[in-house]
Amino acid sequence: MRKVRLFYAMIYFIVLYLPIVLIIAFSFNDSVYIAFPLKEFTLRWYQAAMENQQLLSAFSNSMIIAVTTAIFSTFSGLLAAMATTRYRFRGRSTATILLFVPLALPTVVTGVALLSIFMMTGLGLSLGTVILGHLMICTPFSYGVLVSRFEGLSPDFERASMDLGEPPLTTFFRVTLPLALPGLVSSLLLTFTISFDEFILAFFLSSNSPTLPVFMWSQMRFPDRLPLVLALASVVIIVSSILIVISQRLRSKQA
Amino acid sequence: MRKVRLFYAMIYFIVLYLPIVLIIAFSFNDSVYIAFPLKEFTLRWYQAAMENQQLLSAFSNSMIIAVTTAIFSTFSGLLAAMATTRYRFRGRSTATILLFVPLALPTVVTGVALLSIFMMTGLGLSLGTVILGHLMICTPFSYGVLVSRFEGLSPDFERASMDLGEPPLTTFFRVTLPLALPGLVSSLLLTFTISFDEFILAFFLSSNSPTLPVFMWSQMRFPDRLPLVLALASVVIIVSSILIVISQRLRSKQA
Amino acid sequence: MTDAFISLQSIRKTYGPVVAVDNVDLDIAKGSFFSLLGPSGCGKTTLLTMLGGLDKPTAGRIMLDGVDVTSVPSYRRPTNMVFQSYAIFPHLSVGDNVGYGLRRQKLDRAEWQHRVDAMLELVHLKGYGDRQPSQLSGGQMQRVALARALIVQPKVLLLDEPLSALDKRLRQSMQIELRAIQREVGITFVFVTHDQEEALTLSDKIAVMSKGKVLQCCPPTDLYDLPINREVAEFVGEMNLIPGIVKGCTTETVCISMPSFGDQQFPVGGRSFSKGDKVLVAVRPENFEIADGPEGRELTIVNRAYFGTHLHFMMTGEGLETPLTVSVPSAIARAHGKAVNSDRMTIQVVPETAVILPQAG
Amino acid sequence: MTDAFISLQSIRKTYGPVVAVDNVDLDIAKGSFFSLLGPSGCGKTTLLTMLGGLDKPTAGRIMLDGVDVTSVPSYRRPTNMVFQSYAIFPHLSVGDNVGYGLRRQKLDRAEWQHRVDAMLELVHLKGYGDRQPSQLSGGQMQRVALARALIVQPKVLLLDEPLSALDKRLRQSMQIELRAIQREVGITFVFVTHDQEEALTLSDKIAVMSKGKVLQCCPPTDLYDLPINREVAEFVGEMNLIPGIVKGCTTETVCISMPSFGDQQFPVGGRSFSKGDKVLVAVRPENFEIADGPEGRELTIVNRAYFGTHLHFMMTGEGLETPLTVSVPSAIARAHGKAVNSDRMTIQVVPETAVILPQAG
Repeated sequence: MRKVRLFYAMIYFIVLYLPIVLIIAFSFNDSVYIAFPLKEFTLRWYQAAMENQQLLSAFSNSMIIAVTTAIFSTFSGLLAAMATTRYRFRGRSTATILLFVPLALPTVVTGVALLSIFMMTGLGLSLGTVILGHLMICTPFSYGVLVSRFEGLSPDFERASMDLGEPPLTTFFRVTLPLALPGLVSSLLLTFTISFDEFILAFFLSSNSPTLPVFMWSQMRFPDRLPLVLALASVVIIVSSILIVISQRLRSKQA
Repeated sequence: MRKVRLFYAMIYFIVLYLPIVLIIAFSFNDSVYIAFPLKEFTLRWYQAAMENQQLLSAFSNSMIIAVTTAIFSTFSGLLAAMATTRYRFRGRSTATILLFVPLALPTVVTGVALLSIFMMTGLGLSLGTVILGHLMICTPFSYGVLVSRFEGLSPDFERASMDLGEPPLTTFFRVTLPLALPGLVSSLLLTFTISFDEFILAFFLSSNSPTLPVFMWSQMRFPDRLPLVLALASVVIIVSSILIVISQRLRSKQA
Repeated sequence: MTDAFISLQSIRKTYGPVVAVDNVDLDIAKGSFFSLLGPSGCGKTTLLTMLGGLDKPTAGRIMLDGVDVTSVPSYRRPTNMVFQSYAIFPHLSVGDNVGYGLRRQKLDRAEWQHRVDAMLELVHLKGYGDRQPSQLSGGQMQRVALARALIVQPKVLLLDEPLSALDKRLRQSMQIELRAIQREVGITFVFVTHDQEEALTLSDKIAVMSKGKVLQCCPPTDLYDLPINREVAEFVGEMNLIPGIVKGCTTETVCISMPSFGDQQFPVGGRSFSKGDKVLVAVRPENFEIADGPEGRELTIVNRAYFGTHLHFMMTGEGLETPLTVSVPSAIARAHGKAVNSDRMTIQVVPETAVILPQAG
Repeated sequence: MTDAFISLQSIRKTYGPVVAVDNVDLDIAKGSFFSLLGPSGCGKTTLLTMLGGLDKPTAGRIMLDGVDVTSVPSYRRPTNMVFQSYAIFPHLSVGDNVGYGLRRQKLDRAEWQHRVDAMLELVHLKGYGDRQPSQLSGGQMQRVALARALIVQPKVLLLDEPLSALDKRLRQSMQIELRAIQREVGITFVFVTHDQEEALTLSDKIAVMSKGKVLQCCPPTDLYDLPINREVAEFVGEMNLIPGIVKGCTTETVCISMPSFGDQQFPVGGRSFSKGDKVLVAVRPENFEIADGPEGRELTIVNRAYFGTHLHFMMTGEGLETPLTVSVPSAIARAHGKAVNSDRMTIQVVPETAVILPQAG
């Protein structure tokens, strides 16, 4: 029984990681065709990527959107997590479920709805509209991370601080904030990754300033650009992996 | 402080649910234009949806893919969760992190990689390839749900069963499986929802048998089809919400 | 009554339909070690948090040193609490934890350090100022929590089961230390515990609580020797309750007829009885006498347990609904032979050590 | 030795570099109530799970009723365990829980029901068969776990701190019931506990463990009266350890010079001493005598605690490194005046009740 399971686990990891390995392998392959056997080792796709102005502008759009989204969604998540864990109110568990329902919508639907709203209200499209869309899908994640952090923290810390003479506001800065810190960092990293990787909302809402995933998508029409996309994807894979590992480490440490 | 937070929470929920409310509102609106004021109440978009053959076939594709994905990813997740919680082995926490890393990849990248692999190996595209893609992103969720279930279950139950004379296999069926049941149902519902709502992998890998989100996307080119898409989206919203509420209820009950 | 240092007046606390504290009146003397004793859920911790201002009473008034503090929030109240969880701030060093409450006093660095060091010395943690809380043992955490609360020189120190997380040996030595510190600083301590032994050991006065009410409030010796009713008797130490009926009563003695031990005279002890009252004769296990006197009854041993200094026998006999627990010093038990199960032994009630309680309640 | 019912031979268990059980040899007699006593982490539970086959020893041999069961898995071993967590299957009714182990016997429905009902009656849960585990109290869960293990008629019942989750009152009545059931079914019980009072009360024989080793294995009275070394003495009951040096020794008595109590003669008690040995005179708190005899020493009371039947004094004096704990019956203490802090009191060691231990270890 045990050996069967371990064997299965091995197979599972291989299948899960095969695409990643192939993406990285072909990004160093000196051929526009994605086919075995591999040709010479080359860095030219990376070089091409570095010199592509459209790509660099898409990258900078993605960074602006992801950083802004991470900060605002973490802030919203913090307030929501404090409200639900520090105060008891009727319908608290309902509120928690309601928060997660929008995550269950196909993003195509959310995208269409937001597009209609922005066009209808005459707001138009910009990096700001993408950020608003991303806030909608990232805040529940921030909330989830921070709620589990707050649930692990005894309210006694804040009560002790008040008992020792600190009013609620100073207690927040001297006790609550420092104790929530690992959760805040973890939330920032997670929402940054989600926003950076998101495609559909960005596609619908970004108008003429595409994000990195939208740029990659647009390059798919040209078969000879595939290696360039793979080089780009490899970079994203490495950076995303590092962020997710850091965030998981922080979450397991705080537990 | 408290009132400020509650006020903020209210605003937050309103913003989060505004798109959903608008989608549903306009799906009953007797006009092809998405603009206020609302016109007459109508069910014609729902009727049109019911009669659209392409839509019905996309719906059936989505159902086949989502059901298959849910079953297989839950099975894989079960084996993985048992392996990591019931046996201690070196690198266990590393394995858990590795499982979640693929989730951090932009699905555009995963889609490209899988597309390349399937074309390269001559497998071609079919509903099966979409299912394989969805398994990659759903299994980590199944694993997450089931691991938290197993971690909440004392290994003493299985040890007691063995102590009372049941060998490992009978113990699995008489104790492990019944105890893991709420987690299994929750995992099935969650992965069904994720697969049913997923767009990019389905877009890349579905060839000429589109899923529902891909169908919706394709309709976006025709502005007069928007109300039809909204009617469809409303149905998806309702069904998804019900599934997510059931799944959350099961998860909170098992805790 | 009015000159009490702390005075709780008709305090009531409800959570929705649940009554946590039910019309409690208590007076606590200045400089005393006062304990609230009761099983979990009896409302003792709620009462303590209301004293500390971390919770507001639904009704009633709290007077502290002549001032009405009922609606004063905890951060302006001259009380400090040692939490059951200790609540040592994990992101601050031991020294910063102890000095946490000094911020408002705007001391210079040297004075701050001096005060913190002095307090660490009081709790026997000299030189621990730079350590992190994660490096501390349970007993050390308990002392840091104590030092952190005492440094702001509260008028009252509130302690919420501060010893319950410690193991037996450490708990005993912390009890002694706690009592010593209280004597040294002279602050009024209000101590919450569910451990009757701990309350008996430490307190000047104990209030026994149950279901939100105070049942009895008196010094420890009175609580053990003269419990006011069945509930207190059963909660504080082990107690045998032998049912009986009052047959007659003079100003000095009351004659009680017990189905198990026959008729016996007991001192009245300031209570009043009338003929026909159903009563319980409460006898501590160690207060039975092994003797073949006329009042003795032969009972059967159903269980025998060795507790080191004493042997505990469970005994049944005619007219007894529940077995009696009888504690006999090991030396005396040895003198009476093996005294194993099913052996019979003659014991009697010593009237002077028994308490007569009403059967109801 | 070889005719023991259960025989653990050089059992060793390591987890990586951690030695959980270190070369343990133990013999357990058939039909006895045997306890493994020790603080948490001493290896007692590991030893129990190895007896039950839920864990395999790294080295050594386990003989059960003449058969080597070392590598027999738990589901084929004639032992059953009552888990500390009870591990009542939450998805099965009480009856199905109790009858869980009967599946392999392929009984018909009526016979199955009969066996389950009989077992429920034994543990005083008649009529509870259709209830769900969530409806049970802690004490009832404990009984279901007991019934479920006993129904398969094991040769040995293993109990892993089954009473630790119960409150004090319930624990005492379950102790009595457990002992009664053991007598009724006549099965060998191996009981793990960290509660010395529980072990003393229940057991025929006790093995005291510490850091993976068995320190002493003997009947309860010997354990209390004749501890083999300092660790056992301190773990079982409270013990004062007064340092001294052997001044001389005959076959009958040994003369020990104590800085605190001067020179005194003690019975040798089968041990051997040589002049100059550093020893500890171990005296239970209740074994001091209040007396002004020539052997008496005047000590100062530093703390006084009331324990109902007894007063406990902490006393210091010349030549004492740590304060002595002296327990005096309340009545005797009253006869000696108030005896408050800083008062002086003269006490003496009674040689017959003292045990002489080596200072090391």
